[in-house]
Amino acid sequence: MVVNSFKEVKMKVAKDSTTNESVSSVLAAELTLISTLLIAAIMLRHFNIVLAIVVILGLVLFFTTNMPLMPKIKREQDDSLEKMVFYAVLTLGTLITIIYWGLN
Amino acid sequence: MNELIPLMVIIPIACGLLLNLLHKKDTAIKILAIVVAIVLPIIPLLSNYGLHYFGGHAPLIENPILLETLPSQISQSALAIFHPAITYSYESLQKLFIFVLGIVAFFAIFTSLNETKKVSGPYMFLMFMGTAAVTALLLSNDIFHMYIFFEIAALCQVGIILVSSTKENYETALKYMILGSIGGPLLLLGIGFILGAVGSVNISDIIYAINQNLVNPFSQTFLIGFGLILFGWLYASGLPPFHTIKSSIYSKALPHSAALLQSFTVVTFIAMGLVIFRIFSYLPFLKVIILVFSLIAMILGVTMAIIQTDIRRILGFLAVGELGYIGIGLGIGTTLSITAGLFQAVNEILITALLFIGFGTVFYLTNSSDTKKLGGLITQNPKIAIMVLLGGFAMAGVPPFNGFQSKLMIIESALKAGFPEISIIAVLVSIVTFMVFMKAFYSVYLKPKPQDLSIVNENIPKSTILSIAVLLIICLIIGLFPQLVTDNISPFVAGLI
Amino acid sequence: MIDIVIDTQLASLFTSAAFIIVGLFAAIFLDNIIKKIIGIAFIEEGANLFIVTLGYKPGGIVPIFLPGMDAEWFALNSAYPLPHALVLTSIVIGASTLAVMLAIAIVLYKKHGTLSTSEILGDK
Amino acid sequence: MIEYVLMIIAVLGCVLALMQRDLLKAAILTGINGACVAFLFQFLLAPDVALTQAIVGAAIVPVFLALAVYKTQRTDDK
Repeated sequence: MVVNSFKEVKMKVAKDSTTNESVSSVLAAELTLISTLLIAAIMLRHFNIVLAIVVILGLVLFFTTNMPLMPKIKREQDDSLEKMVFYAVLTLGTLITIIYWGLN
Repeated sequence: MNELIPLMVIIPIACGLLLNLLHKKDTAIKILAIVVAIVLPIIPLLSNYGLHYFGGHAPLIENPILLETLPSQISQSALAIFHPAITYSYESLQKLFIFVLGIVAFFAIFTSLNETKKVSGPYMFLMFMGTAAVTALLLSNDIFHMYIFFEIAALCQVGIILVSSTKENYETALKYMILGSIGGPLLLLGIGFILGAVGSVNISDIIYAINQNLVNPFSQTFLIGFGLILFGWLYASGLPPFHTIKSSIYSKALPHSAALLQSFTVVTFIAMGLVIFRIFSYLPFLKVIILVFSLIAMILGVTMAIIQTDIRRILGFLAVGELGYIGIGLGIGTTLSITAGLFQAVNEILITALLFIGFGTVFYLTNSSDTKKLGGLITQNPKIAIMVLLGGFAMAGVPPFNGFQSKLMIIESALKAGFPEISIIAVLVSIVTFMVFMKAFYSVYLKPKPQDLSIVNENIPKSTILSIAVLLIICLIIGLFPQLVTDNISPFVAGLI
Repeated sequence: MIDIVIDTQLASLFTSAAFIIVGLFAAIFLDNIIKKIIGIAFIEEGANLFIVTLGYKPGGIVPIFLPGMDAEWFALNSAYPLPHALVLTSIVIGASTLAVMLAIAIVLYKKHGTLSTSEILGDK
Repeated sequence: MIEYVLMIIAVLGCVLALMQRDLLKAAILTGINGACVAFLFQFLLAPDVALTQAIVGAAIVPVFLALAVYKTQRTDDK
């Protein structure tokens, strides 16, 4: 399944720019993202071990089903003002909500 | 010589205003700029540690004669201890950072004077003004004063982008200003909440009020204030969700001003981060929040850097990713880790400045920074290529450079604090950083030269080569003798916890 | 039922909240650059109003110490002057930020011929 | 009593300013809003801030906005 999705990435990237370099960089980015996020999820064990296991399993499931993640992330992180403002306001809302109601 | 403390801010501001007046007198501007740029790193070395009260208004308790004439509800209460004036506090940490900032400012101004054909007064003004603003951020012991200079620094950064005539700089500047106008007033609002709870904006007073239980630090006023100030900090330092705009700002500025801009960002990150840490360290979830944002910054910064094709953008994202290391140092929150984080901040200012100036020579030579269009430049200038390669080694953490020492300290402190996962991520991210750097290096210097690549400027100015070499030597010295830096940091950190 | 007496201070806090909310709405959702900038000016005004309101004292006097006043009475009755001093600075900063943004907007209008943010500041 | 009226006018002014299709009207309404806030500062016992706000909020900001509108276009075409 994972290998298949790598092939898919290769196909997708190969369409717009036909250099080996960009294919390999997207793959490397994908691997880095997945491995770092999984390792970061292990850190939840300091709060609650069950939560950590559930989150890791959820992440694995999420990664295997939506495998070519990097193109999506790149699309979300582009330079248009609307997306930047959207993420800024989303972060502000989450921060205030968590700090005000969550941890009291 | 305590009088020198305000001069660290006043001299660059005065020089900037003077340079603006000397419009079109090129040699005068050049000489004045170089002289003041040399003076900038020297003042912090000469000045003594201490506090400076503006207008001489010391706390009432230090003036018993005045205290007697006041009503008893003032002289008996905490008001007698509170600071009535804007206070600058100058310690070993401020000395170190102002010195490093001065060095980077000197090399940025030095190279820009030699690379740009027309010396522009306003450009020099913005550079000096930004340096002054960031210095004031470091020195100030007052959250409102910090907000003012934070806004001035933001305006200077926008100005620097506007002056460097690159493609689409106006669009990026307007985006940054709109985001900043959402972040800035919210920071002001957070300061208002803290002011409403404590009645003072001086940081020592706020900490005193919290420690003496004069206010309830878990009240919702304080929590909202904390959230808004934290949001302002995220905007100021370019942590996610502001990493895209920050990296695009670096890529739209001219390379030497990008070197200065990133040092502004790092210093702002440190100054405001330490203030947040000092005031709110009683909150149990503060460290978790800082850790989460730094980890996201590291992961997103490095993964986005891999898939870019513009070298300046790659460096911009890498610079954001490296900020995550400093954040991790703050977030773990032990003495060793904070020392390591601040050490990493010093190293990052120097190394990223080196890389921006070094890769900037490519932009200077060919007027292009797209990796697809570049190649084979090692024959043009092998000396710079080797020095940039060594700079990349320093960034990735290869011994004997300084990046190795600070990253080792961060990994060690994470292991000691019981977070082995963080150290694994740190190692992984630094390996990927190295890979990204080598990819950029290969496609700029090593791969065969494309046919349509035209060289605009034949020779790189000697001053640029000199700046890169000196920065590299400083990196090497700090790498070999890390005590030079850590000895300045550790007394401050010991006072912090 | 809780009785909430809407006095001047509370009402003016609500006003500043309304400014900030309207301003944030404009800065996020409106498409025209000039209107976005007007919204940003409103956010700044709301923050200033909030801070000045903190120093208000119901039934107090203006914090100017005139000769002949009793110091103790003055300390009990005057409004808190520190927020006023802070707001003076931040009003000026707000105005200068606004001026720079308007200048950039004019340059961008000359380049693109439109004031729509989605066309000027979208991804390219 | 008059301060409550001023608050209502200020909030209405800022909503109305954002609803205008004519940007010049929006600029003038911003000025009304700024003047109301200046009066409010006076009622909140801050005459020094009120003076600054009266100059900046009621005169300088609307003039800047009007200049920007004059240099660009007058209508907000959706």
